[in-house]
Amino acid sequence: MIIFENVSKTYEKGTRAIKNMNLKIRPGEFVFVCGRSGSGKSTFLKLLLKEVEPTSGRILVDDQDLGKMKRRGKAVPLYRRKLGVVFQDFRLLKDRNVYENVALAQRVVAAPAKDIRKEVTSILTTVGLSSKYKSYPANLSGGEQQRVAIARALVNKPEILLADEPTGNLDPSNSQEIMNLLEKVNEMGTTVIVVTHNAELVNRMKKRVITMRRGVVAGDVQEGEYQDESE
Amino acid sequence: MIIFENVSKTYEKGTRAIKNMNLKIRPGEFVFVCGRSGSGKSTFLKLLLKEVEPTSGRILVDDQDLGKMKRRGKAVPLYRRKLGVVFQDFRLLKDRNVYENVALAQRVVAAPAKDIRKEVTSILTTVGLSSKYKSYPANLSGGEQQRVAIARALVNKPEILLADEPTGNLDPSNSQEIMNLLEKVNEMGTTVIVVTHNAELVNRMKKRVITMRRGVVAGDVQEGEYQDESE
Amino acid sequence: MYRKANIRMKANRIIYCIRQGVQSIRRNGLFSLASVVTIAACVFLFGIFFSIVLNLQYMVKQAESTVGISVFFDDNLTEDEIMGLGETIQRHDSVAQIVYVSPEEAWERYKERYFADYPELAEGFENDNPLADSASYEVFVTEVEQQDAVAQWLQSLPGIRRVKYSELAAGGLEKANQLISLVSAGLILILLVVAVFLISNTISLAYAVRREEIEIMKWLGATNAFVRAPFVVEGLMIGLVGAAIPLLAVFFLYQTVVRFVMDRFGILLSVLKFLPAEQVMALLIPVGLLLGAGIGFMGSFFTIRKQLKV
Amino acid sequence: MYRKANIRMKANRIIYCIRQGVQSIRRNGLFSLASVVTIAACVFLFGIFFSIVLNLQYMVKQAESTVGISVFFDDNLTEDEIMGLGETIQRHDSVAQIVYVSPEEAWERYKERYFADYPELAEGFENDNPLADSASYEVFVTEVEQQDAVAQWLQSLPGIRRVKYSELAAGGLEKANQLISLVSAGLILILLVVAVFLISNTISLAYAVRREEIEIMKWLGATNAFVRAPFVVEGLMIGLVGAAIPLLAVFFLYQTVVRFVMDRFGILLSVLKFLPAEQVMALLIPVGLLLGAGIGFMGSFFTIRKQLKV
Ligand SMILES: Nc1ncnc2c1ncn2[C@@H]1O[C@H](COP(=O)(O)OP(=O)(O)OP(=O)(O)O)[C@@H](O)[C@H]1O
Ligand SMILES: Nc1ncnc2c1ncn2[C@@H]1O[C@H](COP(=O)(O)OP(=O)(O)OP(=O)(O)O)[C@@H](O)[C@H]1O
Ligand SMILES: [Mg+2]
Ligand SMILES: [Mg+2]
Repeated sequence: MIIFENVSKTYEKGTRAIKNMNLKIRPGEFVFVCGRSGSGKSTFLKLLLKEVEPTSGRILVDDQDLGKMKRRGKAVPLYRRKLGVVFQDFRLLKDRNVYENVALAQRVVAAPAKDIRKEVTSILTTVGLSSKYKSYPANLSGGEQQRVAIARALVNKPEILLADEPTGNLDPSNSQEIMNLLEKVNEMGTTVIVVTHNAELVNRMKKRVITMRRGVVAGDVQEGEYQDESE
Repeated sequence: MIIFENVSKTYEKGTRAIKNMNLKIRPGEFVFVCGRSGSGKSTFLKLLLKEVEPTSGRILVDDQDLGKMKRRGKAVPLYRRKLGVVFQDFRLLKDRNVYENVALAQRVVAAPAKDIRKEVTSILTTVGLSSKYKSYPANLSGGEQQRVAIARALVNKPEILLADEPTGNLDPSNSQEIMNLLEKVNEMGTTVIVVTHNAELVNRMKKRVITMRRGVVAGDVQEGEYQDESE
Repeated sequence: MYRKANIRMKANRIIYCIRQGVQSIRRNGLFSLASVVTIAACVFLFGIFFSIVLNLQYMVKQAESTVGISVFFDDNLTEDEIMGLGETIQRHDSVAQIVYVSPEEAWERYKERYFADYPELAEGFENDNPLADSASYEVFVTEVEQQDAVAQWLQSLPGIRRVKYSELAAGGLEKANQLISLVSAGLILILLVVAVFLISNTISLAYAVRREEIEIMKWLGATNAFVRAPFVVEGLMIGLVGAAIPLLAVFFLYQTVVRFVMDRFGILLSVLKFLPAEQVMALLIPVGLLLGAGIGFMGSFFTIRKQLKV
Repeated sequence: MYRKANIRMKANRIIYCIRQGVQSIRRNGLFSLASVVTIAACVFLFGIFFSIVLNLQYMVKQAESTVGISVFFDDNLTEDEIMGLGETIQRHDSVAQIVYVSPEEAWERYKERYFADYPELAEGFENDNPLADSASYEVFVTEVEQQDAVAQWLQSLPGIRRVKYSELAAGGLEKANQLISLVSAGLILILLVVAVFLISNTISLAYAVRREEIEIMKWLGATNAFVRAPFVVEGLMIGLVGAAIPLLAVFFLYQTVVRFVMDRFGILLSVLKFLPAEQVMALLIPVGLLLGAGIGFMGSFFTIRKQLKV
């Protein structure tokens, strides 16, 4: 259960990215977050990841108050291991190849060595990169890098998946495949939160759609559609 | 006039990104390049920018043979000043703010100091970033960074515009605005080449569409549509 | 059973850390190289400097040991009494050695030293030793600092007419010794401070580049220990390698230079007594390696700690 | 008109470069600091070392000037002839100074030096100067290296019975001088090599980080000169700042240390003659600044050239 209570986030330079957000996401839900560029979608995910702290308000995940978690010690790492994150800018390690980038997520949680090989190979095949496992990020196309990021987020079978624009660099058929994958993961119990601009996909999948406008939740509809507001 | 004659590009690790490409793009054309992830679209643009060299074949731009241009000296810089490029991964300078990033393109061509301010301010307003001109790239949302990259590519009014996935991180209405901008630039004489996965946009705009498949030109249609081939 | 599994996990963990450390060095070739070069440069300068200081101190020690105290006896002392005195002196803690100088030896030495330029002066004394009563002991002390105390003690012994020693030479040597020690300590301190500066400098640079890597790991849920371990292993290895290379260089350089100086500047050999390379290295190698490993370890440990506040 | 516009463009260009250089230093705070620290550390060590060497050479020079040659005359020489000889000697190029020593002075000196320990020996000679015929000149040469040549030349002069000088002392000092020069040159060379290593190291690190920046500029159509200029200006400024700080530090350190040694080690003052700080700095400041600027300029110039092959 993810609960946002009156959460606001103002960045140092004074940009109010999130204003008074109230939100509940139940375990096992599939949620799209939509909205114009700069409306606060990535900030919403960064708050959940505890990458940034809210200026005010409270965030609860499975009854844990993120604001009360100490930076020192193991609390934050243990919490983060529940999450799988696809960053908007991928954030792959430049000095490790595709296999090592995905395996890192497993190493971090101290997965048994013999499982790592199997799981990593399997997820790379699923995203269609089994032939590129030895390549370094700099030598991949944009879409390939994005799929490595997706594989890394999924390899640990996280409780909650946060995906920021996971199909921004992918062609329609690849995008559809990734969405199918996310749906499958969701069916196996993972809470999935996807930020996207892809109206077609959103409309086709008939999931809960949260629409942000200038830091405010402007719409929250079950089986919703992409709302394009040219303000 | 851009001419590709039997161009092939094989990367060091043996990936054949472009195979035997033959192509002509007339001055003032507006061309979409589509295709699945990894089909060689970015490589095509990198060849035009002389960021990578073809393994074989010849590329002519305005009767200049890119292969014969010497790396040393001024030939390459002078050629590149004809181009405006939006990179798939933006490639903004992290240590300069939005204004300086865009102004850099003008400084490079030694534009008169008094023009720089005017032009940069004007293009930033066009892409909707006039209020963010002092921000650093790290403090911008994905879509905002993308628009800075677009502004930088356009500020010099280039002869040829190369845009790699310029709307991958933008919402539909922002995307439409950017496309309108590119169309306007095109009407004023610039050759525009846009790599995109956005089928809806491509279909709506009725321009020439080049479809790549595994490094090969699989389709080249005037007033074409996005061809999704799930192979 | 449980304990065994736990131990195996720990072992796995250590192996992973070491492997990551090694791979990290390979991956970050340029930065590892930079750190190695910096540590090597510092240890190299330290090594050269250290050898010079050791030798200077050794030379002063050598010079000190040649400064003796001459003890002359009362005219009426019998040979037995003189022997007894010798034994008393020999038993003193600060006395290293005593040598008996007979009147004949004293005169021979005297002529050699002072009449060499005016041989005509010596002729007047032929067959009539003017120093007939001047038998003496030459007393060598263990530490030049004790010179004064020993001289006073000797003066107080019964049967001793005169105690003679070069206060100036002894005092000068003692002061020179102090000065060299002080200046050396000062310079070594400066060198160490500069080294620490340079190395934390280089390591900060290297880590600034990898800040992104560290952040990403933390976002994936890595604990600080997990992130830190490979970096620290890396730092340790870089430190050891960075120290070993210049130590080797110093060893060969030292031998070459000593041999060269001995060949070319033989005339100075009475003043220049070099320590053998083995003796210098026996001290320098452990100090140098410890220095390198310490710097590498601490450098990476503290730099990474600063970066870990993500 | 055209030429004026051209000059204004050039001026604009230079101003832009300098401004970019300054901004670049601000933007890349950590890396600029790292480069400044490295250069400062190297110049600091160089400065300390340089002062020590200058002083050592100065001290040897001082010691040299106290070593004279004694010239004794044939028994039958008149005072006039002795005067004439003196003038001849004085006119020789390598002779700095000559001093006449009368027989009385010679005997006084002799007693002082050699009979101090055995006063009973001197008594035999009272009222009968055994050195009555031993008037002499003491000849001081300008360079200790000329000692031998001058001595031989003196020997060959008519009316001279004996020429006496301490070959050992002169030879030893000459050799010591050579050795110090050689060792200093060697150490300075080592220090410079280490410095160049360290600095190109730091600069490479700093530029590796900015490689992306350079690439982006080149993709925008920047010429090499456009990319390079701010970097080189930056390097030059970093070099100057990096050299100025330690020079100041060396100046104060030098004064403090000299004063301290003079206070505490007065007994060594006959051997330890220090150069005044101003004299050392007059040499060190231009050399140091040139070194810093040169290193900063060359370091950035060559490193950037390597990176510019995009
Ligand atoms: N680190 C930061 N410092 C200051 N302002 C920031 C920072 N990150 C984001 N912002 C600002 O906060 C606002 C919201 O940013 P956010 O990244 O959440 O937008 P977004 O909805 O993800 O947009 P996009 O679809 O373009 O990625 C933007 O105006 C952005 O400029
Ligand atoms: N520097 C490189 N070294 C080796 N292989 C590369 C390099 N860059 C790209 N490739 C490979 O070449 C192929 C084509 O890459 P390219 O970037 O042109 O694809 P793309 O059409 O732009 O794909 P996307 O839509 O995902 O960006 C891919 O398989 C990619 O892995
Ligand atoms: Mg975003
Ligand atoms: Mg691409």
